[in-house]
Amino acid sequence: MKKVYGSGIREACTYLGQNYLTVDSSIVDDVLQAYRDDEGFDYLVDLTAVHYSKREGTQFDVVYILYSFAKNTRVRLKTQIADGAALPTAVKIWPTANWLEREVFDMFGIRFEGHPDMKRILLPDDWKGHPLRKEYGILQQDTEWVHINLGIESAQ
Amino acid sequence: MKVATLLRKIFLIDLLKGLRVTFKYQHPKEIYTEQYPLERPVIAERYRGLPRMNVNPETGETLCISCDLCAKACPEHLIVVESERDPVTKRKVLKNYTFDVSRCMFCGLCEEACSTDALELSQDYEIALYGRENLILDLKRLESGPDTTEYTR
Amino acid sequence: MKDTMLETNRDFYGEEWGEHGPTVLDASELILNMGPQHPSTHGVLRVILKLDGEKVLGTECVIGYLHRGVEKIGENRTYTQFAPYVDRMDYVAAVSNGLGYCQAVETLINVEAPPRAQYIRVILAELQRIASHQVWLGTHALDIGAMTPLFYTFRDREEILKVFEKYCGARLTTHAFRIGGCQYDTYEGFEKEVKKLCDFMEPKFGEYEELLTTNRIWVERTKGVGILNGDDCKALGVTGPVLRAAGVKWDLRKAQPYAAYSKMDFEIPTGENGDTYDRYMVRIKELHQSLRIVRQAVDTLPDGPIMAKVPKVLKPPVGEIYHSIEAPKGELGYFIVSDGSLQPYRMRIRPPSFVNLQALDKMVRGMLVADVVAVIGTLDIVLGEVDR
Amino acid sequence: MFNQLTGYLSNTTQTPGEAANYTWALIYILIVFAGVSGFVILMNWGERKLLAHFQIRLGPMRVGPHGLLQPIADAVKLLTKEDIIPDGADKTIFWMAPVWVVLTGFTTLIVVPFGPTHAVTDMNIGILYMLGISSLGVLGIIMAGWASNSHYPLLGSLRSSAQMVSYEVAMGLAIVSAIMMTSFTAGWDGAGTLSMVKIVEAQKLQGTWFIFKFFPLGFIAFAIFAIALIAETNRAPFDLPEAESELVAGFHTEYSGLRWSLFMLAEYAGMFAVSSIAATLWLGGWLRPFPNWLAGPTWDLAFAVFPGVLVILVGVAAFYNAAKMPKLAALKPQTIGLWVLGAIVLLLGVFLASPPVAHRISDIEWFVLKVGLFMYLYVWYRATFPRYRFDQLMKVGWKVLLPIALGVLIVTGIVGLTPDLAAWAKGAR
Repeated sequence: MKKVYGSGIREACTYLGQNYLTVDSSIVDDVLQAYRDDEGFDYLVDLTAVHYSKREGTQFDVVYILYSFAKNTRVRLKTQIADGAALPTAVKIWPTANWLEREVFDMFGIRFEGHPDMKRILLPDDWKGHPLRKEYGILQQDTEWVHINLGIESAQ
Repeated sequence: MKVATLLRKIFLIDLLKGLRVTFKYQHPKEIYTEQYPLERPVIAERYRGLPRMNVNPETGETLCISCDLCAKACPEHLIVVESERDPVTKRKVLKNYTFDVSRCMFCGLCEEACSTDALELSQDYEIALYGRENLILDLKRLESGPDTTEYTR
Repeated sequence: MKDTMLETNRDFYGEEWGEHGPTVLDASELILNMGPQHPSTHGVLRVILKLDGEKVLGTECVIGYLHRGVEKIGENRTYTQFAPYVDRMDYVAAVSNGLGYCQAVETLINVEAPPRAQYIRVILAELQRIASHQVWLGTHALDIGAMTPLFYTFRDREEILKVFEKYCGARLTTHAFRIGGCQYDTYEGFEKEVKKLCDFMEPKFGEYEELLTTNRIWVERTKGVGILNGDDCKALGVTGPVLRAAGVKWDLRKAQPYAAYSKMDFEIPTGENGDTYDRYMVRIKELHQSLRIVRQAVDTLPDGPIMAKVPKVLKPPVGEIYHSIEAPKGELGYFIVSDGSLQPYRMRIRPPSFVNLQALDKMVRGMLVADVVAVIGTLDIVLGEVDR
Repeated sequence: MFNQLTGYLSNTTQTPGEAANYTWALIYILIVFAGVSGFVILMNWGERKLLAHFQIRLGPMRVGPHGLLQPIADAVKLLTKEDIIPDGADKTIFWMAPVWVVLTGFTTLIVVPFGPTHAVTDMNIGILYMLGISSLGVLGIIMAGWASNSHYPLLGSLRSSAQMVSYEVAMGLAIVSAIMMTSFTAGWDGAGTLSMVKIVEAQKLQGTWFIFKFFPLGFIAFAIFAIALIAETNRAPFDLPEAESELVAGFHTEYSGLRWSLFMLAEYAGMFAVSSIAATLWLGGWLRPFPNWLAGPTWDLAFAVFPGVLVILVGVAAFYNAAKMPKLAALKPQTIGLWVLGAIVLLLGVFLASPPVAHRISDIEWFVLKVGLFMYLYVWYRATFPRYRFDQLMKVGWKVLLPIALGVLIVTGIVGLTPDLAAWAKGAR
């Protein structure tokens, strides 16, 4: 199940019956490609991120959830990157990643290199801030944007 | 088989079948519409509607013991329980209780949290009012129930 | 906002689309803004169509008009408190959302709901699937121009909603399940009523079919429209009836059974061509299969408690889990990261509609405007779930 | 003048136009205009009510008894609505389009034969005139679509024009086969006619409605026309130009208030006009059913009174419903309204059924009944069928209807000429 990829693989374990694998951000592309081609994980279930604001250096966990129709198993692939760093895109491996990566960019501000259309998806294009980061409060909003575009003081 | 399909196609059987269904439903007894203010729907017993504070039917005192569990359970934090400690009995006494129905999503978590059956989501569903501020209910309105609405055209 | 839209989509719109809209009427290409206020984009979806006459050259979806930040809310509510919010994502299938969420949290805290609760969950979730498919059928038919099925399906769905109301007190945003089981036990006469409901439903499905299945207009409008084959589906992550219509026999209820589905006997209907007609047929067959499951579950409904032992204050251990269920629209997944506190550290929801909507562009390229409407309908999207 | 006014009352052979009786022609124009407008109002209510019943709904119920005053309420609403002309619209054409559509819609009606003498005029090219004018209506639609300077109306109007052009061919061929049938009338020496009145007379003389002539040829031609007329009036399942779920509202997306209501008026007037062509050509126009089977003056009287009796029945139904109304204070005005309505309808029915009146105008009543049948079909189709796609619509028009119409035309000609041919062959031998 777990493949040896040199020192890139940090951790591979099972929690509550669910397998996951932590890899270095530099080899994420190769591992994903290998998973699809060699292991038959032909379905990218989800692509998301988690923000660990208290962690030094690599603040973000980007999570890929893969599924194989043939084996009926799911695997989670995690990689850690720093704020402002970019990851290679997975669009060329699974087209699904297109909107999912856009959503991650929208919500966390993580860029994906080589993505065909890297822009916000759920929020307005010129919105400031990335709401799912931990420092972004739940009542916080881009007041300036709301004021200009909606003509009201607050959307709440 | 082939001929049958062809014949069916020529004689528009597929279309006539659909026409029959709609024709059948023309009968006035099939009408499903409820003439709302005249006919009122039957509300299920468990329906979660406008909140109500129950009082002890004998003494008229509130059943609320100001435990604050409902306020803690509420996902929208819209319940405010104001209480003070009675200097004599050392028990919490309810001073005021506000329930902001304008933000309520009627999930029923407060009702479940209540340990004395004081707070209850009643079966009143006609809760539209003029103005949001009228939807913030205080203890008095929660106990007296909603103002009954009469429909006269 | 409009201007910035144009700015970022300069290459999509072409240069002649200036600041004030199309001053030059280009004879070769037409940009058509479908939505966000449009009768058949099922809410507030905005599709920008690039047309040649009526032929679609390309599309771009603009979503987010209904974004409410459900994931952020999830990080700021306790596990119990978040449950009613998930009902509001896919609001035509609230029970399924709640089921998925409760299952996910139960996996996280390693608790299993008692059998009776599992069965009740299955019954309600399948009734909800029927209701959701009925809403889909009605609106889809309306998109294609048949008005009447909408009213028939909504009438029949009403009976299901009545059962929901009696069971849990709400019709649409039910909040039917709690973590660890169900809050409510069945009411008196529940089994009888559900069985009666099944008997009532069966002939109604026949009526929908009489109105549509063989109708030549319906067949012409749907056959060969919006084809998506199995490989495309997998690559685009499309799940649910859309995937099954492409011939892939995959259903999470069978592949990774949850609740009491492992004890149920049912089939997975599949299509062959992956066109709109097949998707219609798959969903119609699913209606029958759902009835079958409901009947079985009601017949074998076990006695016992409905709530497992779950602490009043829910504090899951540190860890993360992904759990998904087969919602009426496809795979609905919850990825929950717990840091050991009262609230989830990260609450990711994998909505089927969001991922399925991505396939729109591939499905409508080269088709006509009328097909765009049919394809949006056949994808069965709910904008509450797309935008969350 | 006075002579003109009274003289015509006893005239039972000519339409006012033919008799050059301008006063009565004017009166007829007004009657037709008012009558069709009233019909549109009634139809507006009727369609909503019928459609609602097909769809297990109630339809309008609140304004007046059973929502009968709803069209009037709607009309008031539409008239008082703000009249919006889009910013980039071509104002002149935008203004002209609805007027044009209404004009063409109503102009066609002057040759419609409500009875042997009840038409504004009878042209010898009546049917041609009707087709010609009604196809001019598409110009108004294109004008509306173009002038709105918006994409949806533009697409809608283009669809409309293509649709009208292609369905007119099949429609025309079906009409030709009916006209051909008129030429087989004994004593007309093989000369057919294009006059609307004469076409009905031909059916009277031949003793059969053309729908039953050379069965099933007449029926097929009628069916083709029945399909084409739905397409011609842009009604479901051929309502592509206004395809609500695709093009929002098609060519009248940008219209509001009065202008929009003009489009609706024109649509219903167009429906009336096209249905009246169908009724004239195949259903025997003003002729009563079963002229041969149930002949004789008694039956004549019975059939003349019949429409009036129908109206009386409607009145009775109104009374019955009024008696059945729930006794609620809120419903009192409605109940009273229903009683009054029942009384009015009953009186109208008695008036229509009284033999002198019935004899004079029963043909009008029969004609309107036949057109009403088409209206019912319109609504029934709309309630049942999905909408065709644009290319499929074209396919049906050109690849299905047109060949069949051509075939029917040829076969009709051959069948019709067979007796002559046989006679000729005999003579030649």
